[in-house]
Amino acid sequence: MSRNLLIGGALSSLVLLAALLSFAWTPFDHAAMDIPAKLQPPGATHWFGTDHFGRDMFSMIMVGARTSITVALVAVGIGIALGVPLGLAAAARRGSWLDELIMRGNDLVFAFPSLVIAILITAVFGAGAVNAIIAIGIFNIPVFARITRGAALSLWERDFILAAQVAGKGSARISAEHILPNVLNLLIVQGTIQFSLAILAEAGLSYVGLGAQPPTPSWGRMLADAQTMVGLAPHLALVPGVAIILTVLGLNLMGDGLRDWLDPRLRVART
Amino acid sequence: EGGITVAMQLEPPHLDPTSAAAQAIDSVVYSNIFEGLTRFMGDGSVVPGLAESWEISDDGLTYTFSLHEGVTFHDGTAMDAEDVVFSLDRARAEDSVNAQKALFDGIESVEAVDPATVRITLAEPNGNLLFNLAWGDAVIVAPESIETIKTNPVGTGAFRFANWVQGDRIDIEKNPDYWGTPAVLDKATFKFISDPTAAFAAMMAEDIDAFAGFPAPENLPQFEADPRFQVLVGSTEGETILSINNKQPPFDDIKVREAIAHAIDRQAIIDGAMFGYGTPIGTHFAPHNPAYVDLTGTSAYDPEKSKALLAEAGLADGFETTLHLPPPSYARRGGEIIAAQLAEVGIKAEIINVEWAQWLESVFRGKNFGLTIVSHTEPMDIGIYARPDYYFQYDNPDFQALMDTLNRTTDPDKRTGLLQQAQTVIAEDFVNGYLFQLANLGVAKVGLEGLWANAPTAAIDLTAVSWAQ
Amino acid sequence: MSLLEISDLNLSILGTPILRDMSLTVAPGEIVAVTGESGSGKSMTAFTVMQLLPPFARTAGSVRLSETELLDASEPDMCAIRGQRVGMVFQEPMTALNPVRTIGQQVAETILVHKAMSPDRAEERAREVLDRVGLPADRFPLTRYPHELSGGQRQRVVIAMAIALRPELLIADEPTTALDVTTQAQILDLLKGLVADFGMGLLMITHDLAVVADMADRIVVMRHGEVVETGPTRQLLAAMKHPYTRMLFEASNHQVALPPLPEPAPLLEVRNVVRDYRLPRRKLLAPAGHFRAVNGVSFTLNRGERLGLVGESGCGKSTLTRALLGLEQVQGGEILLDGEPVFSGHRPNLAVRRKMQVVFQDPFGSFNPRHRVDRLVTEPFHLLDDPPKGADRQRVIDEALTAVGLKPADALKYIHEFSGGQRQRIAIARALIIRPDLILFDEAVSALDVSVRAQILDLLAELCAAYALTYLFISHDLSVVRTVTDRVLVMKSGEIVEQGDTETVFTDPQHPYTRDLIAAAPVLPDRESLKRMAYHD
Amino acid sequence: MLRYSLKRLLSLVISLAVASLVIFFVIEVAPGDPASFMLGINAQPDTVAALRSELGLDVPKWQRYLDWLGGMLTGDFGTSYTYRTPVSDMVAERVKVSLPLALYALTLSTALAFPAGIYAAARRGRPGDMAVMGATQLGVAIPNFWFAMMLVLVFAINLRWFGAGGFPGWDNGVWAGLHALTLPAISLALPQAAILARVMRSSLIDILGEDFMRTARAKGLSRRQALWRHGVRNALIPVLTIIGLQFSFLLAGAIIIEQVFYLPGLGRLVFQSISSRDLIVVESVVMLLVFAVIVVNFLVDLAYAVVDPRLRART
Ligand SMILES: Nc1ncnc2c1ncn2[C@@H]1O[C@H](COP(=O)(O)OP(=O)(O)OP(=O)(O)O)[C@@H](O)[C@H]1O
Ligand SMILES: Nc1ncnc2c1ncn2[C@@H]1O[C@H](COP(=O)(O)OP(=O)(O)OP(=O)(O)O)[C@@H](O)[C@H]1O
Ligand SMILES: [Mg+2]
Ligand SMILES: [Mg+2]
Repeated sequence: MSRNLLIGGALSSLVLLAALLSFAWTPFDHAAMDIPAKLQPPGATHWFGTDHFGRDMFSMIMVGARTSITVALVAVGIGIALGVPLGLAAAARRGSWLDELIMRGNDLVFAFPSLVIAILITAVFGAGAVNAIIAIGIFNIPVFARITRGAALSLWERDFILAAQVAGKGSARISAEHILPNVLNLLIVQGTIQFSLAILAEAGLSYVGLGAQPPTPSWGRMLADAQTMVGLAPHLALVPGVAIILTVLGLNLMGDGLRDWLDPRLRVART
Repeated sequence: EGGITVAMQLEPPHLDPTSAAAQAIDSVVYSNIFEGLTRFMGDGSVVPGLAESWEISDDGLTYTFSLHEGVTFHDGTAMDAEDVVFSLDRARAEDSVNAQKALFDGIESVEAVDPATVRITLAEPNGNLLFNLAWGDAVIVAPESIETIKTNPVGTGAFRFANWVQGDRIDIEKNPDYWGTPAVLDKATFKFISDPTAAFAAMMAEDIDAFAGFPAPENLPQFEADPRFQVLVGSTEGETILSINNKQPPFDDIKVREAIAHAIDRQAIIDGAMFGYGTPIGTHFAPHNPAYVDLTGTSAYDPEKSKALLAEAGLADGFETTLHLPPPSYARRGGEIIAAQLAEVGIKAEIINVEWAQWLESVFRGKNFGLTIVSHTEPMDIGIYARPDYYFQYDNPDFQALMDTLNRTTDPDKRTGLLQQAQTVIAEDFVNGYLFQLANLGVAKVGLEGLWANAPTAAIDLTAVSWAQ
Repeated sequence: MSLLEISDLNLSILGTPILRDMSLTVAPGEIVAVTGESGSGKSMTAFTVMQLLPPFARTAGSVRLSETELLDASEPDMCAIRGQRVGMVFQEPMTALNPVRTIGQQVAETILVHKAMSPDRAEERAREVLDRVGLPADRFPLTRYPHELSGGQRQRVVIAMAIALRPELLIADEPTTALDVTTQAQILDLLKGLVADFGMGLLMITHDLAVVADMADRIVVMRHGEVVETGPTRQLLAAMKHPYTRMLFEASNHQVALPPLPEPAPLLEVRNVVRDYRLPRRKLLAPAGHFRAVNGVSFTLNRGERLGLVGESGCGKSTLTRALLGLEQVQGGEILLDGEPVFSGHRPNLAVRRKMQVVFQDPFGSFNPRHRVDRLVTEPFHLLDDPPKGADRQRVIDEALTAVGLKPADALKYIHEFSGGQRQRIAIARALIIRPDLILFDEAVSALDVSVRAQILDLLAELCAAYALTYLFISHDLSVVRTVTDRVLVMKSGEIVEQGDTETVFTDPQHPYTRDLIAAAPVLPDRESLKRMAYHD
Repeated sequence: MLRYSLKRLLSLVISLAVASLVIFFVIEVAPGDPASFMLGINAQPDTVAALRSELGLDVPKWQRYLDWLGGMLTGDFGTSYTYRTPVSDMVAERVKVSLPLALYALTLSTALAFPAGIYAAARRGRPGDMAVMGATQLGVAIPNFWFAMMLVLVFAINLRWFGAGGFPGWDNGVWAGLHALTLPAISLALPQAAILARVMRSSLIDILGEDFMRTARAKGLSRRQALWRHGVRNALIPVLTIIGLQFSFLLAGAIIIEQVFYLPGLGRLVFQSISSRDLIVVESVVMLLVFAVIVVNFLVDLAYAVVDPRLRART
């Protein structure tokens, strides 16, 4: 196991652990305000200090991890659940109108400026975690469709697929039995990377106020709240900023590590 | 130096104050470019503007205004009675798109008696007419330039419009032919900085000379501590309230509304959301107004009482509602605090952040909300409580009668009495949660003089601004 | 005096020894062939000379080029030597050229990088060498890109690059393995001519003993990184002191005995089959073009018969295979198995499909790496209405694996745990498991080492005896086809140009193409004649 | 080539048509009415109705769609509801900021990424590579708005080397304009550079393993020479794709950065217009951005053909 995988895995599990632990325990109630105690620097009582309402930043970071992970997980899940079958179908019917349709559709989604559309979606359907998930999820579909199709296409050229065809198996069955398991590694690796991108996207959306709504803590919104106070209390911006960076870093390292570990020959489009 | 750069948060959509509600328009053009027959001063008083003087008939139905002589528009054409008739008729017309068309309700006719005299006839007496005519929505515009007013406003003010870089700034320059006391500054630039961080950074970096309506109160102590800057704290006409949908159960029960009132800790909100800037209010009235009554005691913070009231109303376990929050930070931050405070007494208010357009559609027009926070910045607007179709849907015939009487009353003392009575009625009916009077926060470089500290209306009046020697 | 002298060379990569006490010499004008099975260290020897070893390689011993000790040479010195004093040609012509630069640029680069000539002169020289390797200016201007050339032509460009500066030594690592026999013969001729013209030393690496026997002045036989035997070609082949050399020789020439043919009864009937590939439109409104990969092919395969199909790369062999399997619709003609069409309506006829199985060329790509052997070999059960289950299934698997010389326990392994030869056995097991009437072998032994190939051919013969197999054996390797088939079809550009009894076709080819093909194929002389020749020397 | 270009052009037109439909109808669903928004809370219903008809909002949706589409085909993007100026003028004004910003950022990111990626690939597995890769991992992980905040804090507020934001306009000189765009460009460029450097490196490493690189070495090229003469151009193909994607991202995705530096760019125009329900501006700008992305992709495809002769032949 590579160093990347080790460091990445450790960072990611740390974040995941914090998120899971927050269901059972946080040092303080993350929503409890104590306005006289606002903007306290990190210290013995409040490990990461308090925010502008006197809430405990450590607790908020823990619960915020939950928000980030949930949003990112579901968004990537949408991308996989819809993108992978599309990619498999396109590869199975390569060269046909279906393939063409799916790929053109992909290009079209790619052509939309994602952030602008995300803002539009949340503006139209209201700000909130669910709509943030949808907005991020939509742009994950073509990513997975494309890499699934790419990998599946080269698999369809392989002799073992021909052998399966000789055994009388139809393309749906071959896709499920032979293609999917062989693109799984690639999907896991890409999934990790998309996951980290989704965390960044969620932070961005929350930063402009379109992500999870208060009182649910969200790292991006914590940053937005902090931005006018960096001069007064730098920890307000540093703590969530570092949380985002470490999480994304951890996931990316893990993705790289997984790729090397699962299959050194995998090619992953990191865009 | 002969010029300044003043920043404000929002960019005006266009520059016609008579066809949009956007306060940013008034901020730029009020008194600087456009003037009305009367005008507001920085302390909120109404004084003569383009009208030198006026006479009111005994029955209070006819106002005869004498205009200043020798006033010209920036394009060189003369400003005379015909322009006044044109401006006011345009604002009251059937197809008018004046956002405050109600200001002109009750005007029967506007006539030019001679080039320097205008007569306004009313259907019934209106004690507010001179006040109403001071609004930015009632300024005098020139018919010749009305086509291009939105992008190239031509007024009579001490400054004239020079240039607009959309998304960035508007430049105005001194009007050398001004009829009154000329401006001291040769030119001025309004810069639009919507982001609070950017506002702070721009001020700190001295990219700008002043910021009117500074959006981040938390940064003011830093400016105070910095010898380069002065902080101007004044008041606005903005009563910031937690509006309650009075028709929506359970808010139709006064006990529930009272419970909400007692659940709110105003000082915590002022400290938490506004970093201490703002005056607590107990009713819908500006504290700086002589007629103000301090009713904060009526709705003092008392969560226990609040819970008891809820229990009395049969809601011992609390209830769920929505809290719609428009974009300004007083609402967004205040809302978070209020939601937390309501949660303490068992009321679960789901926060729904909305943009203004959405707020107008679903909350204001659709009345589809439980609670919302908004600052009512129109001066002297207690009259909205007499409109049962107004979005918080307060329908009290007694109060409506009271307002009727008030409108017909011109005697100042009687008016004060009536106003105080009105304030008490709504406070005791707990129509809304009354939070605080929005502070007018400004930051300027040391040495800049003559800026308004208060904001009786949305205006950044630069006519008297100058740099100290 | 020798040009290249390798003595006691030891090479290890990350601690694994690759070459052990390796020695050889090449004199000017001499062709030395290094041969041996896959992985014996042939290529590593070449890379050591070039000093282009993978990272973490350690060398000891001596590699001298004339007076220069290459193992001690600095990297800049090596850069000066490579291309100028030593040229190298690689196996894969398709990928050995930079796809984004013209052939002229790439040939001239050898000259320019050594600052041997002015750019204008370099271009002239590039032209000259390209002419010399058989790429005349009128058909192959310098501005051509590699993708515009065939494999053989590309190999000529690579050779041109290697000889542009008339190096003293040319190293060729399997220069013809990827090419057709006819092209191979041309390239080998070219190399021989160059050695004769320029007096270069040629270190030729090949696993093909027939090529070695034909070309080399001296032979070096390697196994597991060691030289097992070396000497002048004729003597070495005549004596073959080392058993490994003998084994190689025998395996290369391996003959199997097929059981006699039963009475002819048609099993597979192919009539006038045409297979067109649609080409992308050249112009927007022009009709789409067609490429006829299989053109009017007809033949009959009798039950119990072993039929061969030979032809150059791209002549349509695999396309025909797919058509026979009913995987693709044909554009004309009919294919009947047991009197029934393999393709009915617009879909494959599964009832017929279950009577056929196939074994592919690439032992590494024919299996899903994620499945165990038992699942892999039972994949054809999908064709059966009532596949064996439970213990029955187990028994069938055991039987199939045993039949191909594997153990029943292998059923639980994954495919990566097997060698190439074992994988081909598994492929055969998979083909056998539903006892098909017909098996198609598409280049089934082409990727294997000679010794392994010999074993698989033996297995085939055994299976023929045990199960009375009927098969179509597709290969470009004439010697293999000659021994495992009764009858042979010769295919060229999608058409069958000649068919007949295997021995008859090989000894008395009728069609000029068949004659070319047979003439171009290098053949190993038999041992008796070798001994005689050595004796006469 | 012609056939290829025509085919691409056709799919481009279809994409645009579909995009216009999607954009128009998604945006029109948005709750909120521009007329009410402009007139505020005291406006009377008849005033709002008057403004709606003045803005042309009272005609059916599909007709507005056709008008809008037809207008765009003739270069008329309509008139902004709130600003009452032609959308094309507004857009032209904003493009003057967004386009230079995108190009500036792209230049910076390419200038950073190419050497870094090539350096790392050439030094694969060695400390230099690890350092570069570590840095890029960090670069990818940093949210650009956070980075922007930090840049402002350090360079605008503390050091005062740069203004905190705003854009003086190109009339005040190219230098002043570039100076104002420097911090935004850096904050946009850094994460992009990190991605680009990674792509450059991995693509180059792939190429380094190709047979023709060995051929080049056998000719006598040094490692460096082989890398530059044969590696870089071949590695450019995936890199070009990313550059294309990044350009479109930079053009539209700068919203948040434009917000932080209060730059009057396209992104902020969209943001403002969404909040004021100036739908026609939103529709036109989004359409324009989609158009830009599609055109950029088209150009990238053509650029491939320049880089790779195999594509030239196939097309
Ligand atoms: N890059 C490498 N790292 C480690 N070991 C290697 C590397 N390349 C080759 N080897 C090992 O070195 C040995 C000799 O390989 P080499 O390529 O010289 O064989 P060869 O005789 O050329 O075989 P073939 O006929 O298949 O080309 C093999 O065991 C191989 O596994
Ligand atoms: N999908 C396809 N589309 C167009 N042409 C094709 C396609 N597949 C194969 N061809 C062409 O058809 C011809 C026959 O191909 P086929 O694969 O049958 O050759 P082959 O004889 O099996 O060659 P090899 O020995 O290299 O496997 C070739 O010229 C090839 O380029
Ligand atoms: Mg080799
Ligand atoms: Mg083939």
